[in-house]
Amino acid sequence: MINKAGIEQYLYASFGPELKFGRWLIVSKAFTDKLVGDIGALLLDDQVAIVGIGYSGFSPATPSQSYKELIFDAASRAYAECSVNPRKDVGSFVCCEEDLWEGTSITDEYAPDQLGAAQRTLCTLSQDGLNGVATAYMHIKSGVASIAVVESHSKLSNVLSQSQVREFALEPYYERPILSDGIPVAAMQMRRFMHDYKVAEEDIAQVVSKNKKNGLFNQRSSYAADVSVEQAMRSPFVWNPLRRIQVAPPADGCVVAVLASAEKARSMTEQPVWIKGIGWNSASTSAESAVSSEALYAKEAAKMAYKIAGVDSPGSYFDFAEVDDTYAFKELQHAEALGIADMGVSKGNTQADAPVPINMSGGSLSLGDLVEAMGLVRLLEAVQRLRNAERKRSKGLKRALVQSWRGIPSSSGAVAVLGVE
Amino acid sequence: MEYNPLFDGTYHLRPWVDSLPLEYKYSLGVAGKTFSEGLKQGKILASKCSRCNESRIPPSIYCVGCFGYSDGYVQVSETGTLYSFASRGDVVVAAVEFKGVKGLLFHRLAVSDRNKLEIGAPVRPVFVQQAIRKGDITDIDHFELAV
Amino acid sequence: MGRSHAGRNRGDYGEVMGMENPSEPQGTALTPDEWRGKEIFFRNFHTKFTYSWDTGVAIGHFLEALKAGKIVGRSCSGCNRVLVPPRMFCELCFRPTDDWIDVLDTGVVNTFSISYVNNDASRREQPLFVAVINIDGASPGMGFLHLLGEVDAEQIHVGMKVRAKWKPAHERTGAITDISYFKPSEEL
Amino acid sequence: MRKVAVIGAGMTKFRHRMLETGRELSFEASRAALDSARMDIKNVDSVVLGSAPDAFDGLHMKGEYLLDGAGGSGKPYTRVYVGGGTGVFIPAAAWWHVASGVSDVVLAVGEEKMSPLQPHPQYAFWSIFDQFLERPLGVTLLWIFSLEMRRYMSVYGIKEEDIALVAVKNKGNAMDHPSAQLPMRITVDDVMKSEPICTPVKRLDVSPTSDGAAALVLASEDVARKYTDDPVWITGVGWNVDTTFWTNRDLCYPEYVEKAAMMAYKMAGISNPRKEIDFAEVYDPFDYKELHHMEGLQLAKRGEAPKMTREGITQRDGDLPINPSGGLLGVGNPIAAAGVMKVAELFWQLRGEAGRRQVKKPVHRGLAQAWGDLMQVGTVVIMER
Repeated sequence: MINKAGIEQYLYASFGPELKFGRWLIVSKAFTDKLVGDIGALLLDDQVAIVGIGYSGFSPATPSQSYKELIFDAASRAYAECSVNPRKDVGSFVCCEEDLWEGTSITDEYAPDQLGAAQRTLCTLSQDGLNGVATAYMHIKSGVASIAVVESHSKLSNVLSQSQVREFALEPYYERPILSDGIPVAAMQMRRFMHDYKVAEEDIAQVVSKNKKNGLFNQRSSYAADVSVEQAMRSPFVWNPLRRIQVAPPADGCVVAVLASAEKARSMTEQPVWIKGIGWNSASTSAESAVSSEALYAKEAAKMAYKIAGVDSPGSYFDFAEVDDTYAFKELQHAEALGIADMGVSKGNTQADAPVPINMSGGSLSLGDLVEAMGLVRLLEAVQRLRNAERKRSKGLKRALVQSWRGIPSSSGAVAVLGVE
Repeated sequence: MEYNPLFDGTYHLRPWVDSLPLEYKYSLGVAGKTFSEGLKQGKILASKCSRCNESRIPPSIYCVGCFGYSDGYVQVSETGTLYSFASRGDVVVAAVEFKGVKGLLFHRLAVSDRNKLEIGAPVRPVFVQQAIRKGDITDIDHFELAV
Repeated sequence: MGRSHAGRNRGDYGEVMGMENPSEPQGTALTPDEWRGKEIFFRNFHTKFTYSWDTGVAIGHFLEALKAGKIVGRSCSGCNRVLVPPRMFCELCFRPTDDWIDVLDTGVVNTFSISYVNNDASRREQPLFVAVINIDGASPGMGFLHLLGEVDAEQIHVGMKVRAKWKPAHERTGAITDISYFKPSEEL
Repeated sequence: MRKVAVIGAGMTKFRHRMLETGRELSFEASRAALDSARMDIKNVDSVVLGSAPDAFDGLHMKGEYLLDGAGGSGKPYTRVYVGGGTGVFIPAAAWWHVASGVSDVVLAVGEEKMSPLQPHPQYAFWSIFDQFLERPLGVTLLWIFSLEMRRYMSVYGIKEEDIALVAVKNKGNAMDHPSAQLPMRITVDDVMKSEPICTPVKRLDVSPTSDGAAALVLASEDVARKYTDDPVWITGVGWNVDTTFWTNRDLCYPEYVEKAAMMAYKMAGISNPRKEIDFAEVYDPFDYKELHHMEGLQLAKRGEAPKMTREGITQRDGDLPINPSGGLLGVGNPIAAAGVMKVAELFWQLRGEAGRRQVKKPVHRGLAQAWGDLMQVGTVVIMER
């Protein structure tokens, strides 16, 4: 952690023992510049970077690999990117998964081997992968680890009882007999959202069309298509007003990210992507929070992340955003909560040429629903885009916003602010 | 021999299918038990927190706002309003709010004229006959439009 | 409210649960009668989750070998081990494993238990003999869980040599239960 | 790394079947912990909750369901999950929230409601096993415990009677715990004659299934000093997970517990745990596990924990009291809540507030440990005053 003692110690080392904090003189501009620069570097040393990211799967089904083999594949790629040996170098492993998506109770039992984490510091969160990034971030900040690994995956193709599992997430007495598989909650939320924010059905169809088309330029997308707004509006209802095409379809895949302290990061990769800020939040479990037109969890998580990153006006700070769009309307709702777009697509605020373009990757509507891995999928897409932009020396893309939501019936989500400078 | 151990490329891609049947007996809890007793008498009960001057549905032994113990129950008004709804085929699912009460109650909505369905419409519960009520949420058969 | 919650409120820190003056902790135990009775309403719920897990390369191959009456492992040239059950990666070296190795269908009891209960905690009529069996041909200590048969409770011991009792070939389906159980391989 | 203190603890009763829902239990424990810290929910920056399998409470994503009851509404909220090791891991997770500078005050809650699952909570344990190689054999959790117990006995030549002493001690200690589910005065003979379940495991070797919750309040140094003159510091945390392939390991010794302990000892600057740890709350869902874990924690030499038990060293008035609370065998085993209960016991013992359970000798440093998964996870917390 950066603190007064640390800066003092650093100044001693740089300018000699006669210098004492509180009674030195500023003699020249060069001196102050060096001071500011060095303190800036010190502050940067307090940061956490993503130094490697690997993935596998990204397909409606992955029959040729068991979940373990899928994870081994993604982990191998992530470690290779930053030359990490998980058996020696990694101080903490964090896996994000839920029992019933695996079909195994206490599913963390099956986490270590394929990550190289046997007899190592590994833990599981029953959370989204982006919460895992927050946990790894805290592990690095608290000194538990200087290199930390985050893993999350989906084998939804193996879950034949997806609607039963979703039903099982509902409160048993008041909600389960009424709300079927929970999808009516999304539909009710959508109706209330459209009502409160005066969003037209066409606006939501615009999101579908944009994301499905964006996905055509992404190798990882399974569900990309050239869909017009008009076609999107003809899709059948799952639960009125929610249409089939507005729901992210299930997909398999695994993402593994390697995080490191600033000190380590610079020697591990030429392209560190800095986590400038991170936040997470849960609104209430209550029914009104489940169908609320406002995404309070995203708003509060963003507030936390923006505070750490020093973001004052997100609408002009970010170059692009990867935002949860499990249901098409959620993209608009989340963009509003994150402060990166005024409501209503008719204003073009979430289109490709918007001030902060959203889901250029194609979003979940193209990539699919990867349950607990969703946050890491958003992170992967943002990291790849930042790195590609840097490689191509295109100046435009340096700061990204990443956001995730845990899905119905939760009101929980996380936000990360990424930067390459 | 049908099985060749030396051939690395032999993929026996096959799924392993199995089920996890689970059976539960959920306790309704302290507040849920009171709510369920209220249903038998045709009442919908909310819990109240006098510090926050707030009542909440479904009732809870704690106040979500101040995280202290709730201190009693109140009956909600006979008519609520439609906060939102969703439909599939003949089934309409509604989120109902009651005046002066935080929270929502989810239930089925029976409606003859879909055109009258709109956010903010007044609705009221229709209970099943007292004799067959058992304290379940389904003691309310459905909600109907109160216009 | 029917219970002592009222009055035990935020703000009046009088009833602190510190253990210097242990006040009665909160919580209402249900009596067996209440649990079975009609006074307190319970919500009953039944569900069934079905999965179709991809066995993947390692387990897919292992199960196929069982069907052919063989037990296979994978070798790792990093640590020179033969791994049973097989996996496509070595958890110690974090590298892909190298080759399929036929191991034997004999082994040694590493540890055992005699189970009088089923997995729903109900009593069994006949006890079940269960053991971890170190498989011959695999690296020392490598084995898997299985059942023991054709043996008396008193005869079972750690270190006992056993051999797989295979189901007839036409009854095998490519499952761990293609081996009915392991039985003593020497005269006891 | 910032200093982290525990400033409050609370728990519900532990019982076989309870009226309260999981949310209500979480609330009762959280409220009690906040009361004991003299704090309000508005003082809490973030919340960490732990709970074991979703199959017990009967809710997918049960962390989300329990959220309101654990005071997580409108806050950064995380559910951590390392099987049976979760309980002691919860305060470790709350620790890194504070140590990293992300939060100043964290509410740490453990909840478990096992009773909803029918016909018996044990059934959930079938689904913890490998779906291809183990579930088709009809495996139960009791198998692996009994297999491990047999291996431990066989390698070190330990008698069942020696192991039974642990059950006698812990159930007796629980007589003084106001939350206890199974306090009783029994003899070694009672344990030996109790019904065999999965030999060598007998009825009285096992902890019960339970409903319950427990909670702690953790704070940074400056906040802690504002609220109490008597903070108890968390000076070491450790966790470790061994390979999934449990049939490829020698079950006689828990290496993962040793590695978790070493992580915590290093952090706390402890080089000779047997001398420097004054008392410990060691995970005891089965009586032999207490012995097994004492050895993993380096509180006993391999195979010698039974001897220490026989000599009375681990009694409340002994030189190294183990499980003065009564442990899981006596107080009950609502899994994640049971681990938090152990850390709460450190808090109460170190503050001298354990009443009739207070250990005889003066204590300055205690250790709590839990274990989980397929005999795989070790979690350790060290606290000092």
